[in-house]
Amino acid sequence: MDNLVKRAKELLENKTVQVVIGYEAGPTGVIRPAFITDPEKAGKLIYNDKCDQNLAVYLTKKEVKNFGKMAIVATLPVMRSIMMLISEQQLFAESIVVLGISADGNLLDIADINIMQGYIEKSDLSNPEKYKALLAELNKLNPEEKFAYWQKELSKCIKCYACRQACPMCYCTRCTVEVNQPQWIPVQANTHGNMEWHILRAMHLAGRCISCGECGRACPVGIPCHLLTMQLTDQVYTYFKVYAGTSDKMNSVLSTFEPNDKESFII
Amino acid sequence: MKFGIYPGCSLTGSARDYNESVFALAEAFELEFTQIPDWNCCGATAAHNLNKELSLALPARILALAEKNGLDEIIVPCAACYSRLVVTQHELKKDPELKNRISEVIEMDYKGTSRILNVIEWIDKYIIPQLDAKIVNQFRYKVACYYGCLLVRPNKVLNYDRAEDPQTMDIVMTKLGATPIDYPYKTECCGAGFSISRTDIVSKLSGKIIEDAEHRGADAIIVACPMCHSNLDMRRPDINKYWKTEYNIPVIFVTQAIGQ
Amino acid sequence: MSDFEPKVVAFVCNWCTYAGADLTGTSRIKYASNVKIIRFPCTGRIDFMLLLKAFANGADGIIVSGCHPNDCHYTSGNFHAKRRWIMFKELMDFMGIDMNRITFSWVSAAEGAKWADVVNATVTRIRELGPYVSYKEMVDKSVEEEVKNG
Amino acid sequence: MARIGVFVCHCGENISATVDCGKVADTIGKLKHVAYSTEYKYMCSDPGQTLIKDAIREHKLTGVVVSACSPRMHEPTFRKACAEGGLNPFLCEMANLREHCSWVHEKNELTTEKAIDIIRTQVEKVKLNSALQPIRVPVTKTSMVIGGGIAGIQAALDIANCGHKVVMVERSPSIGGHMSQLSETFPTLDCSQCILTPRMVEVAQHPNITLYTYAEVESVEGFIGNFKVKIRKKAKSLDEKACTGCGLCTTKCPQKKIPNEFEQGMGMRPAIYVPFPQAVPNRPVIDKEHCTYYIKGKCKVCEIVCPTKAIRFDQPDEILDLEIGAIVVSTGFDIKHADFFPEYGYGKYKDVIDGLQFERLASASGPTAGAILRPSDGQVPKNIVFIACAGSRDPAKGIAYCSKICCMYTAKHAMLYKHKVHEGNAHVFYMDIRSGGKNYDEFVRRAIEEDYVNYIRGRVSTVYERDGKLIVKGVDTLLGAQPVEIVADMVVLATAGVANPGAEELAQKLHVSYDSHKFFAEAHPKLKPVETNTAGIFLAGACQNPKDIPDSVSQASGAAVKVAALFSQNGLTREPLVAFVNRTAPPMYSTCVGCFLCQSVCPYQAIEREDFKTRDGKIIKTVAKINEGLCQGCGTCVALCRSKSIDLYGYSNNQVYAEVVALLNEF
Repeated sequence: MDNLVKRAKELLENKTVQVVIGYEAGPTGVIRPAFITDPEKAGKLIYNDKCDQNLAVYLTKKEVKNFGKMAIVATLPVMRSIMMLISEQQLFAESIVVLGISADGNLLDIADINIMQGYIEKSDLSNPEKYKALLAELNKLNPEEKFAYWQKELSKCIKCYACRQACPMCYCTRCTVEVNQPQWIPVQANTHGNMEWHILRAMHLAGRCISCGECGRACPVGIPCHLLTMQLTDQVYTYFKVYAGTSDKMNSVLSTFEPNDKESFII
Repeated sequence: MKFGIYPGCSLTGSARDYNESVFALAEAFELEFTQIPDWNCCGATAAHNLNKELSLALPARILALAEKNGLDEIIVPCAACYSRLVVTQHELKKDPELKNRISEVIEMDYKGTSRILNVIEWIDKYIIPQLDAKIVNQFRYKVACYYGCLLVRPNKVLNYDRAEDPQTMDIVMTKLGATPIDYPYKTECCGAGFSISRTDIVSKLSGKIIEDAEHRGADAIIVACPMCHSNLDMRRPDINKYWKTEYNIPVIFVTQAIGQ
Repeated sequence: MSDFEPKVVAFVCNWCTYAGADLTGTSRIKYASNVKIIRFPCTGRIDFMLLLKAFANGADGIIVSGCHPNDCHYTSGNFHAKRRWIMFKELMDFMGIDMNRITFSWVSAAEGAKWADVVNATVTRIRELGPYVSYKEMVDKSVEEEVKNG
Repeated sequence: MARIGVFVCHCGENISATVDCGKVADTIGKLKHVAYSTEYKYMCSDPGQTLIKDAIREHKLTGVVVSACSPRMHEPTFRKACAEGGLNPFLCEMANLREHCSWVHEKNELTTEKAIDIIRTQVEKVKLNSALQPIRVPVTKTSMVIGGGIAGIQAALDIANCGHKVVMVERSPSIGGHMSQLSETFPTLDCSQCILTPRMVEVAQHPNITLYTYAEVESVEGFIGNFKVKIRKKAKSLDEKACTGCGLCTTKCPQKKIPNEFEQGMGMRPAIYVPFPQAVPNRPVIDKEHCTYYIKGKCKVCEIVCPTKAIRFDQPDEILDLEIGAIVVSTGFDIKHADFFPEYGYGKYKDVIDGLQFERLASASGPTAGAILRPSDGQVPKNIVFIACAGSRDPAKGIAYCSKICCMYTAKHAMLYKHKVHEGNAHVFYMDIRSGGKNYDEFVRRAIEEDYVNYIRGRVSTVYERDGKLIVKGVDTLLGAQPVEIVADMVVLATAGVANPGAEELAQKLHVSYDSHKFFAEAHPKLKPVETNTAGIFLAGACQNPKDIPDSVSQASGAAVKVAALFSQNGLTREPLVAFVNRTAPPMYSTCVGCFLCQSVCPYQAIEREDFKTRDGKIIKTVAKINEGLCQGCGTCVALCRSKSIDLYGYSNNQVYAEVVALLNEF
């Protein structure tokens, strides 16, 4: 990834950006996010197939934004997150430089949003292969089995909200769970409240989830909560023929409509 | 670029001249054809009046064969075959269930991916761009472009040209150097399938088509359909007898006009 | 289960279904008294969380009803609602929450008879399904969990 | 501490016949926070209302639940009563015991229990109600009428005569619209110009009307009573004050071969021109696209000949900023033009013309001074064919609707032709004759019976030229689908009425809906035919759908009344049941995170942006803000908002949540 380092260094040296968000190897070799502000330290940046965290989550964080203009190492999910964040006015196209990474790990030349859009449109936007099998399996269960499965999984939830913190689309400064007038979601962690929380989260991401799977990876107790949003991603495509994060002018599925939207259950 | 060609029955029979001129053009313009192997009847004109599934299965088999042989584009010179093939593609695209049923009937996988070109589209797309380099004699005649019924109808399905006062053949002929006349009989009925059974009707209807072209001083009637050709040309003695006339305006296929 | 009387909550819009239910009344058409109505300005106002809250508070069935497409008093609230319910239904189906317990309908201000039909059909169906035991059990267990965990 | 009063109505026996009202009142009276509970035969009667008013004072009630009929029936009544009793009217709710309980259930325990549940739910809700004040919106008492055709003229005059200011904006150099082009009008055959011109002059001279011709609406912002409008006054290249309208320039202009729009291209005009002799204002404009000076940089003949030196070649467009309280849109319609009917040879044969062209031929002030002469050779056509429904009611042409005016004007055309060419034959091909209207069908019958117009029920398949004649091939469906062939000298197509070019763009500027044909959409097809879905913007005339003159004028007067009603008070009072975005202390300012997804769900464009800035003007945060003047309170944004930063007065999150809990739990 010499190209990446070279480009990052360049951007910092000529002051195009003030920070490069990327990946580095920590002391124990674990991949972790890196925020490079010094061109001399650009060499720390790495990219390999273990770099799977969706870095776009940092683009809306005040601490990172305070550096100034940002460059970000962006795989497809990151690029799609960026599109969503721009569409939802959380990010300005001119305040970031995208260091795109292709599916085979090479640095892409993403000069502007249009080029990024072109790249995204060419890519496979459905849920990643590795999750499809489990999704299909779950979809095969009968309702009782499904309910039992999710009860079991969600009973483990400790309401740490790591799924929320890891998600680039969960950028609200105040989440519904923090509302207590009324108390929409119980404060305590219990199966029922946990379920309500995860339904709420999935619904809020309907048509906005870009299938990065970060929520599931972030969960300390291993709840496959990413499957909830991914299921809706599939459904959004089935019903409305759109994938999130394909343009910087996305119309969110739940804030728009077509008069002839089809459903079969309303009598 | 490899094209498939579906000749259909006419081109191997009464419209041999059409067939030969299409192949001659292809050779002159270095366009390679592959005849769809083991092709069958397209079903025109009887099948769709008798049995809907049969009328779709016949063309579907042809299209499936084309797909199997990797022919992305098929040229269909006969307007009736063209119409049947396009209608089938349209119907099966609209109704996936029907598509599956037909696939079962023809015992072949039908995807509907081939692009079907009529002869005018084919000329416009592949011949015209090379025309300047290859043309020997400009076709400098006044012509009546006769489209007949099947080339542009049903308009919603074909999505080709416009049903009333179509223009594509006029444009192609202009590019060949001809002067198309203002011709109101472009899509009037020639008598079509009555060719054999009721020659009197054919004589009456085709006679009007010829009369107007002659009256307007056309040197030739240009057609792109074997049926039109046979009614206007082969039935000429009957027409002249019916109308007590002596029309002798030639009727030629658009492909022949290029090769002239 | 023969004496089971289901609790059904209806979330309806003010302009069509609420008015339609008024018409059921003025037409003196009888329907099951298990249904109780909550009035909203528009189906667009109905938060999906309220449906979950209804189940959590012991509802056995739910009716969500508003203006037919193109008839919304606010022109498009019901269209947005429709998309919301499509997503909600798919999520519920995926999680095994029983969507047979929720009736989504369009009932106009002129469809007093339809309202009675919607209510009766829903109540009959819920009666057959019985109380929503699995959801109630989860809620009750959760309360216990809480007590246990202090 | 809430002190709720509950008033259970018997409604005669309407409620008490199936609900045990005494038990209901007793049970409710025992609830926490219920300070007073009673029953009465007729709560809506005077004594009933007095009961409420007295109880409010006596028991210091903080909320009232009237348990009676549907709130859709009597909510205003009881809210008013509460206000008179000294309680904020929005602290009153109704429990619907009649339509939703007593009338639809049998008399039994369950019904009474349900009544109790319904009331309990409303008690819980009303505890969370807030005292609200009606929203007052100021109103600028100046209206704008867009489009100066007959509808616009009528609306402007009606509003102006009510004593309110009107700004009229007309795109072309003169007002008058299509009506000024017409020869005579059905069903009376009186001259269009004769009845229209006095109105045009009245507009120009009315002290309350400001007329801007050759001007277009650039942008519209704001909301009912408070629109901010920018108007572009296109440069006429003329000092209008200096110009006397003598017309010398128009006669001397060397550029004379420009197709005259007013004559539908059947006459020519110079580059500096007055569209027609009776134009208002009667001042010329320079058509920059065709003016030799603007094209080649020299000529200036008009400047040289002008006796008052009024020509201004360097005049720029002018942008006017106006404050407007209400808008009437009356931009009219257009008809389908060439290339739409290749089969009818329209655009190909000179003697196939459209209805408006025929109007000009028949008009005494037209290019032929009223003689019906065919455009190709100036001969009088002996055989003329009129084709009704040329495009209309023809889904294959993309127009499924009826253009409404064609049946009548075709009959008129045929009549005018017969009156002018006595020996001529007029044929009309039609699908159906739609002549609903006062004296309309009589008019068509006159054409057929007195003027011997040959009406043929059937469509025309093709029109073609042969030996200088037009051959019209059609069918007579009343003669058993017999083919008909008419050798005609001239063919007149009653082409479909369509939306004006630019209608879509204007609708978007105004935030008004439009249909798939780009006609402006009314707020309700039956009960709000004049209103649009944007409050304060009204429709008049054919911009909504093709209409004849009487319909346009009636609708214009309707729109004018809507404007006058709006202006009859100093401000607007609106129910305060609107949405609001919360505000918190800095540095958060609001829990709204500014995703603005709510903007796209709002049907009323009521959601605006509010910037919070530092002292030196740097934006810290941008959040959503509801414009109370525009919000109608549907609450779709409330349910959408992920951070629950939007709420709705009257149906707040707290209230509806409490209702759900109360409905299902007994406590």
